[in-house]
Amino acid sequence: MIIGSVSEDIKVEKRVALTPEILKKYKTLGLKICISKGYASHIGFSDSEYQNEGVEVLNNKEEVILKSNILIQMGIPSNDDLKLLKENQTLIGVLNPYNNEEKLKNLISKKVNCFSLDLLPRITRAQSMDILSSQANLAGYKAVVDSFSIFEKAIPMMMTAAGTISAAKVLVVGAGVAGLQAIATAKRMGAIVYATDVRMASKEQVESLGGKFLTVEGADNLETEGGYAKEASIEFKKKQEDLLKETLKKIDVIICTALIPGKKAPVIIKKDMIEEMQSGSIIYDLAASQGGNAEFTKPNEVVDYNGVKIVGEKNILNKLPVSSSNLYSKNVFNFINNLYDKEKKQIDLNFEDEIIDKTNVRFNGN
Amino acid sequence: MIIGSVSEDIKVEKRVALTPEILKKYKTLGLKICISKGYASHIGFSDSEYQNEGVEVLNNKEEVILKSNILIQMGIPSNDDLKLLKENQTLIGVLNPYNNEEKLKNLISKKVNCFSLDLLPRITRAQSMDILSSQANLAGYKAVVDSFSIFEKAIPMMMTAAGTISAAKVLVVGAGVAGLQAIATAKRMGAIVYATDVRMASKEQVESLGGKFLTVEGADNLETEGGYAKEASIEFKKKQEDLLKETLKKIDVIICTALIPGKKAPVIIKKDMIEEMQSGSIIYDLAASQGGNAEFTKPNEVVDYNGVKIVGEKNILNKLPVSSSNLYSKNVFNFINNLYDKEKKQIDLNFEDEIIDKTNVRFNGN
Amino acid sequence: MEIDPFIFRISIFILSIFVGYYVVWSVTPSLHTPLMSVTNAISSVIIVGAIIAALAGSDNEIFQISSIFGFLAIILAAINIFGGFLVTQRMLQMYKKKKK
Amino acid sequence: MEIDPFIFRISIFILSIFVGYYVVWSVTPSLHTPLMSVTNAISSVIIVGAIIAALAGSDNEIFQISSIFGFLAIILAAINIFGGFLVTQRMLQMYKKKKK
Amino acid sequence: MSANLSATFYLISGILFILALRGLSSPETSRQGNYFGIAGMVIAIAVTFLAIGNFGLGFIVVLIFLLVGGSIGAFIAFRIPMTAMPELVAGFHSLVGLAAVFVAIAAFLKPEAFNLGIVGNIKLASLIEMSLGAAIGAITFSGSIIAFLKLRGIMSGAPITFKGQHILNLFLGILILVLIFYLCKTQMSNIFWAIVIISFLVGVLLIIPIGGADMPVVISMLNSYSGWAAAGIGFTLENTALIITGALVGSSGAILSYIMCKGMNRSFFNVILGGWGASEQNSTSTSKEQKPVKNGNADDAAFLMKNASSVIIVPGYGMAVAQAQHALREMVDALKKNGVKVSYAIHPVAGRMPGHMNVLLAEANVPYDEVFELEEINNDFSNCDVAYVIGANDVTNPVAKSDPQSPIYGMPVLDVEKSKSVLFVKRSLSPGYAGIDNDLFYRDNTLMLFADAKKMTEEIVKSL
Amino acid sequence: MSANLSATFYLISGILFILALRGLSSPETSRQGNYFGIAGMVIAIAVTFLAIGNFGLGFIVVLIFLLVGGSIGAFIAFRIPMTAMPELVAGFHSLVGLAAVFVAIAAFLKPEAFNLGIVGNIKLASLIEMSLGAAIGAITFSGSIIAFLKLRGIMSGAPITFKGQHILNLFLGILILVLIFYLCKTQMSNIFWAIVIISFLVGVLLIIPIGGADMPVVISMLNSYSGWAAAGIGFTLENTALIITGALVGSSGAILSYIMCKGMNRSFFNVILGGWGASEQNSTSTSKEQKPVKNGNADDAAFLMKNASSVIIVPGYGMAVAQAQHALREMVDALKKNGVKVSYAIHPVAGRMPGHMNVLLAEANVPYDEVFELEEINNDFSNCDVAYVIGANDVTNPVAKSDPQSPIYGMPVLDVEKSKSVLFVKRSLSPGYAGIDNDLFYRDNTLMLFADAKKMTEEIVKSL
Ligand SMILES: NC(=O)c1ccc[n+]([C@@H]2O[C@H](COP(=O)([O-])OP(=O)(O)OC[C@H]3O[C@@H](n4cnc5c(N)ncnc54)[C@H](OP(=O)(O)O)[C@@H]3O)[C@@H](O)[C@H]2O)c1
Ligand SMILES: NC(=O)c1ccc[n+]([C@@H]2O[C@H](COP(=O)([O-])OP(=O)(O)OC[C@H]3O[C@@H](n4cnc5c(N)ncnc54)[C@H](OP(=O)(O)O)[C@@H]3O)[C@@H](O)[C@H]2O)c1
Ligand SMILES: NC(=O)c1ccc[n+]([C@@H]2O[C@H](COP(=O)([O-])OP(=O)(O)OC[C@H]3O[C@@H](n4cnc5c(N)ncnc54)[C@H](O)[C@@H]3O)[C@@H](O)[C@H]2O)c1
Ligand SMILES: NC(=O)c1ccc[n+]([C@@H]2O[C@H](COP(=O)([O-])OP(=O)(O)OC[C@H]3O[C@@H](n4cnc5c(N)ncnc54)[C@H](O)[C@@H]3O)[C@@H](O)[C@H]2O)c1
Repeated sequence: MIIGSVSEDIKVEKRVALTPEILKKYKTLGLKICISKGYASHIGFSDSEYQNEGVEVLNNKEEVILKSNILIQMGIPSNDDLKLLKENQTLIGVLNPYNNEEKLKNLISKKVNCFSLDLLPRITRAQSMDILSSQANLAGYKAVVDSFSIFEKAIPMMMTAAGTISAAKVLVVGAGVAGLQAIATAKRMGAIVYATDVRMASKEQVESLGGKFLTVEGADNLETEGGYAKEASIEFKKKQEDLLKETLKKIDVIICTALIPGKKAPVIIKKDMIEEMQSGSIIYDLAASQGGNAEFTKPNEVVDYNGVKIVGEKNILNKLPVSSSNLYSKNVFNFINNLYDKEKKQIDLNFEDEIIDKTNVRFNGN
Repeated sequence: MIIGSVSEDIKVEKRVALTPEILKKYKTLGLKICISKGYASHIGFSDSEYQNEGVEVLNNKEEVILKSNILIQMGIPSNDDLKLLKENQTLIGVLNPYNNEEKLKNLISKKVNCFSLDLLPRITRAQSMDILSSQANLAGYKAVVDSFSIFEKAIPMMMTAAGTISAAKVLVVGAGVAGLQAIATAKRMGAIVYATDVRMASKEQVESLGGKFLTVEGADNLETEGGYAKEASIEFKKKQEDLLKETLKKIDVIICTALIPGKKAPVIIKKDMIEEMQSGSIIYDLAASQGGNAEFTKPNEVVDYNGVKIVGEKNILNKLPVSSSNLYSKNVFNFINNLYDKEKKQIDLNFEDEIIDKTNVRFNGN
Repeated sequence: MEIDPFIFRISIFILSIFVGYYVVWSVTPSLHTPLMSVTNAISSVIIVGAIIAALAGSDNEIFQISSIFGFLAIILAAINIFGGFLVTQRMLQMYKKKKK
Repeated sequence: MEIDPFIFRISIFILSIFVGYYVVWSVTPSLHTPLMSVTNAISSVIIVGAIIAALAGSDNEIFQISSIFGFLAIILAAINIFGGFLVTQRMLQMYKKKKK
Repeated sequence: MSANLSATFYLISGILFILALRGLSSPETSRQGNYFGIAGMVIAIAVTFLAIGNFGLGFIVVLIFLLVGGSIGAFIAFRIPMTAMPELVAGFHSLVGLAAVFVAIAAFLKPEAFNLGIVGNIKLASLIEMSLGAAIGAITFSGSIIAFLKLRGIMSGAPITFKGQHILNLFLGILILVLIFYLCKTQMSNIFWAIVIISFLVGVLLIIPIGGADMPVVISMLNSYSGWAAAGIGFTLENTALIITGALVGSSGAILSYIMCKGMNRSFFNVILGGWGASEQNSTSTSKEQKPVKNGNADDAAFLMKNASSVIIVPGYGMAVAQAQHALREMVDALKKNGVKVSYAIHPVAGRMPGHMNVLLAEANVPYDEVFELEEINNDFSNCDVAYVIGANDVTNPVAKSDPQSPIYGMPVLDVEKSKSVLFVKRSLSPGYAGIDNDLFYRDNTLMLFADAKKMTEEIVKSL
Repeated sequence: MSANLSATFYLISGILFILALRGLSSPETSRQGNYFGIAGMVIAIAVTFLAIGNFGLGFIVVLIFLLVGGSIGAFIAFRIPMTAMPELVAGFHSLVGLAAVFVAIAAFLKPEAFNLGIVGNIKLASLIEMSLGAAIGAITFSGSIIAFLKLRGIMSGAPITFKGQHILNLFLGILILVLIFYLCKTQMSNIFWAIVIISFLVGVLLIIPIGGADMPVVISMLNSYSGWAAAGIGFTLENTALIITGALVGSSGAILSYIMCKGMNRSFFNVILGGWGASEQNSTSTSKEQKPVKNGNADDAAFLMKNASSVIIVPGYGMAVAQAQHALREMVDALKKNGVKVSYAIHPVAGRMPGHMNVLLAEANVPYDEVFELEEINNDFSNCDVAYVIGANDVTNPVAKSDPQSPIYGMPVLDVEKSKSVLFVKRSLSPGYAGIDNDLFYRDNTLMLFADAKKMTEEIVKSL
């Protein structure tokens, strides 16, 4: 069996699905690999690095797509590329079925097996393939590093002969995977970190990282069975607003990570709150692509509102492409490892397996 | 007595010599203050913030210069502004006498008292006015935050379900004030930090921050009595090179801070060393304005050499203007506090005082 | 002015109680089990009484009823003495720091 | 089978040594000074001997030379007893935790 | 041998016993302590022979008995598995108790031999002493037997309680005292026998209501009893060695059981008066604590780790919750000072976010080269002496390897169970994130340290 | 009063003394311990009166003497300043020693009164005992006098040594033994007097070579001597209370001096044999240690801070070098648990880079609101009980406020000297960055804790 991967459109996506680190592991599975020329050179991995590990570097994307049994990508390929796919080929990536329904229906009708890793169930066994975790984790880290680099003051407390710089106060909205890593990173830098979330379990988690949890009093636990958040009640939202408004007066940097799966991101940082903030503060909105947690967030833009900078980052991991690609390739490998039947040397569409079943893209139950 | 300060050329200098924080202290000395319009609005301090503390905001720079007895600035004012200064006025700032000899001689001949704070002796009593320390400290911090934000990998070690990200390795060249803060900051973020310096005392200091000191064997202690570095011998340089070349293979980020007062910065990271470095690595050169510690450093440019990014930052504190202005104004205040005679309500040119004597700009002994 | 030896014995008794009290407080908890086993072994000094009982009277009386109790007591105590000390020894062997 | 009382006394002596040994090991260092002063006070039980010496013989003998030594010893020991215990008391007062 | 000389030697033997106990106070001197004990015993026995001065037939018979008993003892000592230590000690206690009873009986039957008067007219003090000795000996005997049976598993470890138990015990105790009084008055041998028999009964009654978990305390208490019995006999025989040793063993045993109660956080009186408190506890805790766990304290943990040659630390979410990273680092430092090799094993999903453990360990300045990921270190567990699992749970759960039904099946886990001993620091037996029970808690080589992770680690540092 | 009864009471009084010492083992029970001691003493005296049974003139005279002595003692006890404690104890010792000598003399002069035979034919054992008692008592007396004089400053604290000192001491010691032997043989009173006089001399010779710093050890040793003397007399008088107490005091004093030596890192034998080691040390260390510093250990520090109501921590470069921040945080946590208010005072230039201390404290997770800059906290020192200065030096140096010549003149410094006690943790008396001596080390309210900052802090945590 041959695994293939072609260059992404590096204007929107710098990450790749195959990094040199993982190649050895594919070899042990007995899989061949081919990639298109200049596949990852934009992030410092030269073709020769791949060739050294036995990867075939083909001249253009078409060759790769035609040759491979499994095509692994980061995002969904362009329409041109998709046209080349045919029966029994398998496509694995973050296909985002809700936004790409048309394209995918097309593929499915061609009997191409499509697996979208964003559909992965959050079960223990799937942790090693969990791209949401691996990528959100890095996003949380990077959001902090980036916002601190934009911020015009120093973060940690410094008592010096020329006076004291007091520690910056950071608020993390949403303490999921990204939020927790953001808390940890900000804490490391010496910031005073606050966090808020709708799930009760996150309080202990925030505190386990040295953050302070802003508890909305009388709040229900808005956690689904899968560990995700439910949409909050109006009453809850009101209480959360009041609490935040008070807190925000002293906050220097806000990192937004609150998401509700399958819905628009909740708008948590409202206009009136932003007006209370000090000039020079930063709102770094990781939820930008889902609409943002702050009122003025615009994806991939920096909005200046009364001196408060609102940074809407759509794909922050483009700023950390090496680490994120490494983790993503590992996730994909683990997924293929589960999918591939070493005896029969082919993929095994065992829909009894929750992981395979849930990630397989089907519409209306087909 | 009236203290004045006019806007700097914000294209090259974003810092200011007077921030709202310090105004109260001037008041207690009984000094009046005037500034020019829009003085610090570019860093978020509105004129009204100053006015609230009793500062007179004048419409243009001329008025300020004419009105004030002491003019405090960050850098040396423009020629136009300097022309307005006349006998018995005092100018305080970082005047950089070696580069601005012409201008200053002119002023001195007009009997303008010029004090350049970069000439401050490094004695204990002067610590609170020591702008080199206060600014270098922030520079060291910012260099790390900035380079980490540019770096395409994550810094801290993370063992995750999708594999391990190993900790980044950072080398700090020169463990003076900036270097030590860089070590501390990088260490905080979870990097493995190495440092090198020519002064023996710095070994203990580096270790006191959790860094690893690269000891050049058989090195003499190249420390002057003032605590600065002397230029190294050829033999020493050779040994240092060999040691660094070996180390650099695994280093991800280099922060350069090595300086020798009054001389060009030593070139420590040579071409052949850079060639050994991994693609994607960063060299962040704080010594850029003095020529740089790395071979390809260009001030205010990012040079890409074989995938290694060499960032030459000339005035990094423009990226951290608020904190650095706050500390600078405090330094200036402490200096004036020492200079000003509260009884006589005028400045007291007591040249017995080492601080006043050494900072006063005179050429050829006048 | 002769003092009844009983008073002396009581003194000795009480002082020994103090000694016992203090000795044990200073024992590290991990040695509690060996300590128990060694005190157990020591408490078989009762064998002294057993021997006296067994040998009371002349040789031809040795199988009198009282002597027989003595002999039985000797066996019991002897089991204890040997068993107790040896088992302690074995336990302490375990506590020996491994050579590295 | 009478045992010389001396043997008993030796036993008592030795056991007391053990008790003294252990008692002190468990004292916190900060109490060492009060400990010294209290043992000093205690060691003036020698007054018992002094009293016996002073009152040896009948009333009209009390100013005999040996009795005089007894009386002197009484004074010395008494100074010690009162002084020792009181000073200890004062010291311990200092160690009382302040009320907050 | 003169009475004075033998008294002196008995004193020496008593002192040797003190030194024996003193030696046990630290592992370094402990073996020496044991030798002191042996020396004391040899002297006591030898002096007894010399004092009697009869080296005829009787002496030889005694020697034979001694050797027979000794061989049996030695045989048991060598054969017994180390794990059966507690029941062995209990068994041995019963022997001492019975021996005390026998000696008392012998003295009662033939007081002349001991200089106590003659049958029917035994000295009052001696009579009191010997009946007390016999009674305590008998209680020790039957009590130890019950303890032995419970520990051996022959009898159920569950406390056996019935109404009026305490009143019955009290009544029997008073009865014994009354009988002793009458014995002194009438010198009737039947009363003596009655005392012995009732005492046997009391021993049984005292121990049956005490649960298996409290047995170590009970054994130590019985130890104490056997000491008092010996002291009683010592007074009868006017033997200093017996008095000293008896008092020593008596008080040390009592203190030891007190210390052990404190260590286990149990009330001394509840344990000793067995069943006082038990009735209330039973109802709530029986169903949950079906499977027995081994419960340790900081000292045990410190001891185990100090004497290990390699220790692997397995941190989990509980370490983060307790913010125990700094204390943990301290503990590791202390261990390293003791020459122990220590490494950290980080499971990829330990904690609640990727890299959770790394952040915390870095904060505590743990050098990166001591931190290993699962794949690097998993094989090392089989060569390691102690795995110190601090607030981790799911990531060690072997069910992930064995039970396809389990929600965590297929997750790689750290093979902590392969190390010689596993220490689990957590607050209770409750499960972790995945909500499933962890079989390791109940394993033989596991010691549970129930406490907040930070507190426990700090205490271990103190004990190191 | 019958001999048995009084013996019993003496026993009780001995036991009360044991309990007295036991009480001193912890601050909570210490006062209770003192009461036990008083009770024991009262019983011993009362029993003696009752045993003699003579309540005539003699009794009254004795009472008067008792009261006179008692008043003097009480007067001294109330008047003496607390700082003079060591010399007071030394003075008191001398009294006990002298009392022992007097009792021995009385017994020698009038043995009938004590049942020891008659003059010229005193029982052998008693004679040995009383001459030993007298000799030890005499040594205690003259030794204590010397110690008292040295401590009081009347005599120089410097060790007085001369060649052959040890040989002379040895010779005198043997001489005493030989004289005792002849005394037993001849019962000549002159020999007895000679023994007493030579012993006085020995006492002086033993103590003069010991330096002032070692005096606490010496006092405790003399304490021990006085105990042995009492025990000797106890044997003479066949008095259990004296024997028990003497042995108790004797052994506890000896152990105490051993413990104190260990605590001060001095060799026990060097101190006791005074001057053995001194000769070598002297040459090197005299010039430097001109000014005396108070030297403490972890236990002292722990005790002081535990009982403080507020503590201010002053970290400096030494904390960074030792990487003591984590241990420090632990210490503060422990203190806070004890209800002590703790804050950190950060000097603007503490360490070697701006914000040096902040980085490290943040690493150790010290909450920001416990960290204060100089201006915020400098006034709080005067209200604080203990300033814990850990590896800081220049930033506390008051010379910056007073001496315009000093290189650090004009730098604001932390006014640590205003707090009730100052603890300085550093490795030696060497100066800091500025290279100047710090006057605070020699202040009365300063206790120096010479050690690596991390080690010391860890030890304090252990003692808390
Ligand atoms: N790493 C990730 O990205 C991630 C994200 C989400 C979920 N997870 C899941 O989280 C789990 C991680 O495993 P784990 O072993 O680290 O944690 P765990 O299985 O959740 O176990 C943590 C244990 O720590 C104990 N604990 C809690 N607080 C404590 C305290 N203060 N002192 C002492 N013990 C304390 C708890 O027991 P007591 O209550 O008895 O004390 C609990 O059993 C895995 O199931 C993983 O799938 C991981
Ligand atoms: N903050 C800055 O930006 C900066 C920059 C340059 C210079 N300085 C200067 O540095 C000084 C700072 O004052 P400071 O009080 O923090 O430091 P300091 O005056 O230099 O004193 C540090 C003390 O720590 C002790 N020490 C060193 N290692 C130790 C260890 N492992 N354990 C215990 N003690 C240890 C040393 O005494 P022992 O050797 O006896 O142990 C030393 O006296 C000032 O003079 C300041 O002017 C500051
Ligand atoms: N079992 C596993 O293997 C596994 C793996 C990874 C993550 N998880 C769990 O999945 C859960 C979700 O993690 P995620 O990062 O993917 O979540 P997410 O990205 O969907 O959401 C981010 C966070 O935003 C919060 N949020 C939503 N609405 C909010 C509001 N109105 N106000 C404040 N906060 C709001 C959510 O509660 C969540 O914590 C977490 O509990 C995580 O621990 C489990
Ligand atoms: N006494 C005070 O009040 C005071 C205040 C601040 C700083 N200082 C001291 O002043 C000294 C200098 O500090 P600075 O930051 O201003 O120095 P700097 O900016 O002049 O130089 C930075 C560092 O580069 C090092 N360096 C020079 N040549 C080098 C080479 N070839 N290789 C490697 N390293 C080289 C220097 O040793 C110095 O540590 C330090 O010792 C500092 O502690 C003292």
